[in-house]
Amino acid sequence: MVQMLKVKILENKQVLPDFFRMVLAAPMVAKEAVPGQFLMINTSDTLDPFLKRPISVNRIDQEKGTISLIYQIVGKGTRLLTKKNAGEEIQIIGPLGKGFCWSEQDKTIVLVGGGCGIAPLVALAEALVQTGKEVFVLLGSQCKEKLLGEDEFKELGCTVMVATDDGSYGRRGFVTELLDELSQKKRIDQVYCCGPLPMTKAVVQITKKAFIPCQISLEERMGCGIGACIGCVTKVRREDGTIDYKKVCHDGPVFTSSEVVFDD
Amino acid sequence: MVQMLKVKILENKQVLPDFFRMVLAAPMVAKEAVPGQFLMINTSDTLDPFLKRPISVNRIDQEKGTISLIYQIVGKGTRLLTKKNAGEEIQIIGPLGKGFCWSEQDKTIVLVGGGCGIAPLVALAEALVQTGKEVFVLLGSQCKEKLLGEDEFKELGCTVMVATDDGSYGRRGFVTELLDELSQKKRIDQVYCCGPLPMTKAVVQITKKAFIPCQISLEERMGCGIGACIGCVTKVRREDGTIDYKKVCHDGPVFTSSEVVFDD
Amino acid sequence: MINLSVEIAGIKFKNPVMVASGCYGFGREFSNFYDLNLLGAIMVKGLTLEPRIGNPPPRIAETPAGMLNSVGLQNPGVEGFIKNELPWLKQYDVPVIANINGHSYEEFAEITDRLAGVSGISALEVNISCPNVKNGGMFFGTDPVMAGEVVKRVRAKTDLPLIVKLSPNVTDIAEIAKAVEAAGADAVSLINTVLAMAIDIKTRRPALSNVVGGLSGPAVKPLAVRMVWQVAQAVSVPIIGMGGIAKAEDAIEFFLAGANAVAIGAANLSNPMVAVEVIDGLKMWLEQEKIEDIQHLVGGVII
Amino acid sequence: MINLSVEIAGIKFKNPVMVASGCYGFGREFSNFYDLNLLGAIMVKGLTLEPRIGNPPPRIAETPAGMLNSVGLQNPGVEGFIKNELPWLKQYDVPVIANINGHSYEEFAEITDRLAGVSGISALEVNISCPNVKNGGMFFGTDPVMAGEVVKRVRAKTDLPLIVKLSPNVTDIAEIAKAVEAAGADAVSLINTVLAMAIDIKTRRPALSNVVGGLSGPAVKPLAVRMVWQVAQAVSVPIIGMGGIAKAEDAIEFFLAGANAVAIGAANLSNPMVAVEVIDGLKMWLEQEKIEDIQHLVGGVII
Ligand SMILES: Cc1cc2nc3c(=O)[nH]c(=O)nc-3n(C[C@H](O)[C@H](O)[C@H](O)COP(=O)(O)OP(=O)(O)OC[C@H]3O[C@@H](n4cnc5c(N)ncnc54)[C@H](O)[C@@H]3O)c2cc1C
Ligand SMILES: Cc1cc2nc3c(=O)[nH]c(=O)nc-3n(C[C@H](O)[C@H](O)[C@H](O)COP(=O)(O)OP(=O)(O)OC[C@H]3O[C@@H](n4cnc5c(N)ncnc54)[C@H](O)[C@@H]3O)c2cc1C
Ligand SMILES: Cc1cc2nc3c(=O)[nH]c(=O)nc-3n(C[C@H](O)[C@H](O)[C@H](O)COP(=O)(O)O)c2cc1C
Ligand SMILES: Cc1cc2nc3c(=O)[nH]c(=O)nc-3n(C[C@H](O)[C@H](O)[C@H](O)COP(=O)(O)O)c2cc1C
Ligand code: FES
Ligand code: FES
Repeated sequence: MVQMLKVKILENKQVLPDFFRMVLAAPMVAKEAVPGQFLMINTSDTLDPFLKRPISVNRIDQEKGTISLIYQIVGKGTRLLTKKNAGEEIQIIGPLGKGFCWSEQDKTIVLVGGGCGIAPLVALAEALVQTGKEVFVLLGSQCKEKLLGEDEFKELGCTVMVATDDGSYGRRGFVTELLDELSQKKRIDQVYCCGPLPMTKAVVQITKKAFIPCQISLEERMGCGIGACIGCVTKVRREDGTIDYKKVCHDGPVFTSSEVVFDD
Repeated sequence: MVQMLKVKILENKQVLPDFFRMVLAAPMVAKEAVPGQFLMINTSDTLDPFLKRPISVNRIDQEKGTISLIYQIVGKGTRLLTKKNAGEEIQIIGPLGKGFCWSEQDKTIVLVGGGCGIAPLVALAEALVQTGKEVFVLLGSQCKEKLLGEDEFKELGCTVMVATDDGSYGRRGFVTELLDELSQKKRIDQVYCCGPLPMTKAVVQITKKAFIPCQISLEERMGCGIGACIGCVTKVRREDGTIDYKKVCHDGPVFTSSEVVFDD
Repeated sequence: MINLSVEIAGIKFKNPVMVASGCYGFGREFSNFYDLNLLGAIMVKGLTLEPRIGNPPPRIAETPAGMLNSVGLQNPGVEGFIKNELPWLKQYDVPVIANINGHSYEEFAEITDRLAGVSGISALEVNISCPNVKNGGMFFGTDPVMAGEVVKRVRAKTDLPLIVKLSPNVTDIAEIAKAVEAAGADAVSLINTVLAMAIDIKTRRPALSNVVGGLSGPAVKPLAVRMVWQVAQAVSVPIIGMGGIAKAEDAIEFFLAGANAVAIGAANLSNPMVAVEVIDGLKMWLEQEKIEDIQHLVGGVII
Repeated sequence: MINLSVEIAGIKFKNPVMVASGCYGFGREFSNFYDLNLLGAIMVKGLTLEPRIGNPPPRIAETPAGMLNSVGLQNPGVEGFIKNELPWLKQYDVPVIANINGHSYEEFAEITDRLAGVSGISALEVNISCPNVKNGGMFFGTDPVMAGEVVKRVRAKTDLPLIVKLSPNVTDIAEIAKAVEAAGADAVSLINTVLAMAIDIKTRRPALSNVVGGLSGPAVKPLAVRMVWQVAQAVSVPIIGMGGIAKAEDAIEFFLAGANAVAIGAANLSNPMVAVEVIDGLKMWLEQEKIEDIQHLVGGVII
């Protein structure tokens, strides 16, 4: 069940120049959360910022009752988050949204992630590996220094491939090129994608051409995160072909790629 | 000179149920500050609260280069202040306003303080004792538990008398009764007063009747604290008898009692 | 015992704390957090005659102590509401107030007609002040004659209590309030959102796809309190005050200014428990101040 | 080299960042903090024909991300200004803009007459929008005919550039802007404060002795940006945008919306260094974005 809770911060540490990891003691959330879901986080007890911030679940540890988050410092709210100390309490709502789903039959899985979109794929990889699937992880980053999660994926037993914009690590170029090549070499049962919109669009195109089912996690500016304000919509095509808006916070953030209509 | 500075917090501790002491490393301010002056304090780096908060100088230590403040938790800003840790920096403006003044000739001095108005009288007592005056301190409080500063005044060598509303300590009743009696027993050269408005008004009446010069420190809601917004005015009588408004932050907070016009 | 109940336009509310239209969907999301029976009333998302898909994203932007929205009245239409949302809401013992919107006098009349006979609706909130739809919306709410005409058309179609929702984007809100009172409004609610704009300096585009949107949240509270106070001097119908309420103290300001009830909008989005917190806080404050009936507070500001 | 200079109504400003009337006194207080020559211009505290003592305290209240004020135009009068303040200001190489106020058309004409020949004044800012004085003030700014008439009377008395300061407390600010442009305004400045109210629930009294006051600060920024954008579509005279600017990014929003220059009000009170921080931040941002002239930004919002 979705809940608003005050939970204890167990850890809040810088992991990369622009990224922090926050670990929360939240047994109830850990018990229910599914990879791809997110929390709404209160970054301040004052009226500035006014709204909570959506952050995806990065790792779920049911045994320890902890949830880990990875957040990038981009503005006011995330900057305030970096000031919180272990031991302090923080208000959250969660787990929220529709996470990734998978089926028994799928054997070979590819995860494509970029930027802070890599964070939720770690929990997903863990769950997929546990169900015995072969998991390839394709990661995109501007440069080596900004690459998130590589070691974690490797520890989980995934095959990791990297593309960087500046060639400072792995392939120079786009992560989508890695996907393109892999899809020509391997039979892929399912692609999961989370990252910047241009990356997601490219992944959707490639998987569509290659007839690979694909789930994408979307971002949109959120008011409430719980489905009440209809603020966070994305354009979808209904079965009858007409256009509608669905809520990213409630109907997503994970969507089947075929459902979503990208503008431009 | 007035300055806006980021200074280090050396201490921020609860001293009474509703009061905190904050000690700041601010050599420049300590060098210039005069008892009765105040600082504008930034309680938050966000837009809520929007305005800085005026807090009087409680102790000035030129040698150590420190300023001590005593603040009462009354609302949003002071509550945020309690969350600051020693070692953190805080933005201040100061020293501001016109402080207390005294003359060589005065020998016997009475300070009358109530509530958080007691705080600035400590620095004043210290300065007066140093110039060899006999200092009586009359303190008013709701009850024993909320009484500020008694020990500090005693350490400085002042004679302290207390009145509490509930009689839990010292005289049961108003601090002004102590003043009334003392003024009948002793020749008093100067009274300094800082506290709630009703107390201040009563002190002004008593000293007026007894022809004792009196300086009072006033509070008013402040915008800027530096004299720019004309927000913090108090009513005064000009020499020609007409009414004017003077700025508490710039022309005060310390005024000669005869100058101020109290409404009611 | 503190009496929190109020009667407005003939409806009994168990307490004077409502949730504002568009910030509460049709209530389902909040039923995860608390029992909706605790509420004074639910003002449902703005309804139109036909279903609407609303404006493209982004629809939300945060501003200092507030937010902009340009949802553009995405809603299932009056039929969809009656079929899919109202039956669910009826399980609760809470007055449901239907917020209605039209592009034209005729449309206002038609949507009223459609809702008039339906059981489970306690009152209509006639929204003549939505800034987020082109042609209509706020338009009607900025002119006393047009505002009055909308109310007359709606009045002619139903005996349901009519609450008319006023726009703050006017020179003289008291004048509009008087016009709708004269036209038959049983109560007024105010304020709707303030027409506003934010620009994302990175993309150099408006923060909202609709260019402008409605500002709400704590930032607008002082404007809303002023308008409630002005309207309270001008009309004798009850007032439902809103705009920036995020805690019990805020609600008390509105009562003192002259509101008979209050509604909470944007704060539901930042804190889903806010309505319950305000109700509890109100009770505690009244006890502490030894005020037996919330109505003793109404208009109690000492000038 | 980045060009920050702008020309408005024939006056050269070394940069487009001014300090707004009433939030900067006559500059003296800020000269403790930085060299006033850094500023684009100084808009001095509102002047009236006769000295005024203003409203009783409390005159200030804090609100979410903003503040209310009801100073009520306390000022030394036009003569006091010319005698005691202007000579001090003249030591700086910064345009001084005199903010003028009147109760009647005649008073506006008279104060203009008094300032017309005086050296050291670069322009007049005609304040038809002060919400803090009874009879007059905002009154003139809420009606296009009256607003135009004030401008005509002032225009008749001086060749000084006229900047007309608009009130946000209107249904259609573009209409007022057009009227003052037609009447001879060389520029418009907006927004003045938003008429608002807060109540101290402990005392049950208004937070301001004047009951209502003017809301300003970051809370009003989205409203101000919207109005600047609307006025920019409606008139061709330059616009000085203000309302809630507290950092360079805020100023950039105003330029993108169509402001040719900006002014900073309330933020001077919470942060006396803000004007310098905005000027420096603006320079840095333009460099980073490789924009050579600030004017290339004006009206640059991509719709
Ligand atoms: C479902 C979901 C899950 C997310 N998970 C994560 C995560 O695991 N880790 C992580 O680092 N980030 C995640 N994000 C993004 C994160 O919510 C934003 O970065 C954060 O809200 C920014 O807050 P701020 O106050 O720091 O920035 P602000 O001061 O609000 O904004 C700074 C800049 O960031 C941009 N921005 C802010 N919010 C968003 C948004 N929601 N979408 C796109 N751009 C935005 C704006 O353009 C603005 O210029 C997620 C977003 C969504 C919708
Ligand atoms: C020159 C001067 C010196 C001061 N020195 C001290 C000091 O040494 N120690 C100390 O504890 N306090 C001092 N004060 C008072 C202190 O500034 C306020 O208590 C503080 O600003 C409250 O901030 P807040 O955000 O906690 O309360 P807010 O949330 O702003 O207000 C809470 C409540 O406190 C009241 N309040 C707030 N500010 C004032 C004010 N300026 N005057 C009267 N009532 C107010 C309001 O009625 C409100 O209901 C001084 C004030 C002035 C003007
Ligand atoms: C996301 C959102 C959607 C809204 N939708 C509607 C609506 O459909 N109909 C309506 O009358 N008001 C609507 N409003 C306005 C609110 O009901 C309320 O009048 C306004 O937000 C002021 O209150 P607040 O500051 O508490 O939010 C909406 C407000 C928000 C924030
Ligand atoms: C304390 C105070 C006093 C003001 N006095 C005046 C004035 O005398 N004349 C005037 O035209 N505007 C006056 N204003 C309005 C400001 O110049 C400005 O238009 C408004 O505050 C919006 O800008 P801001 O949000 O940056 O403060 C005053 C504002 C404040 C806060
Ligand atoms: S953020 Fe409110 S509906 Fe999704
Ligand atoms: S607080 Fe601004 S003049 Fe005193």
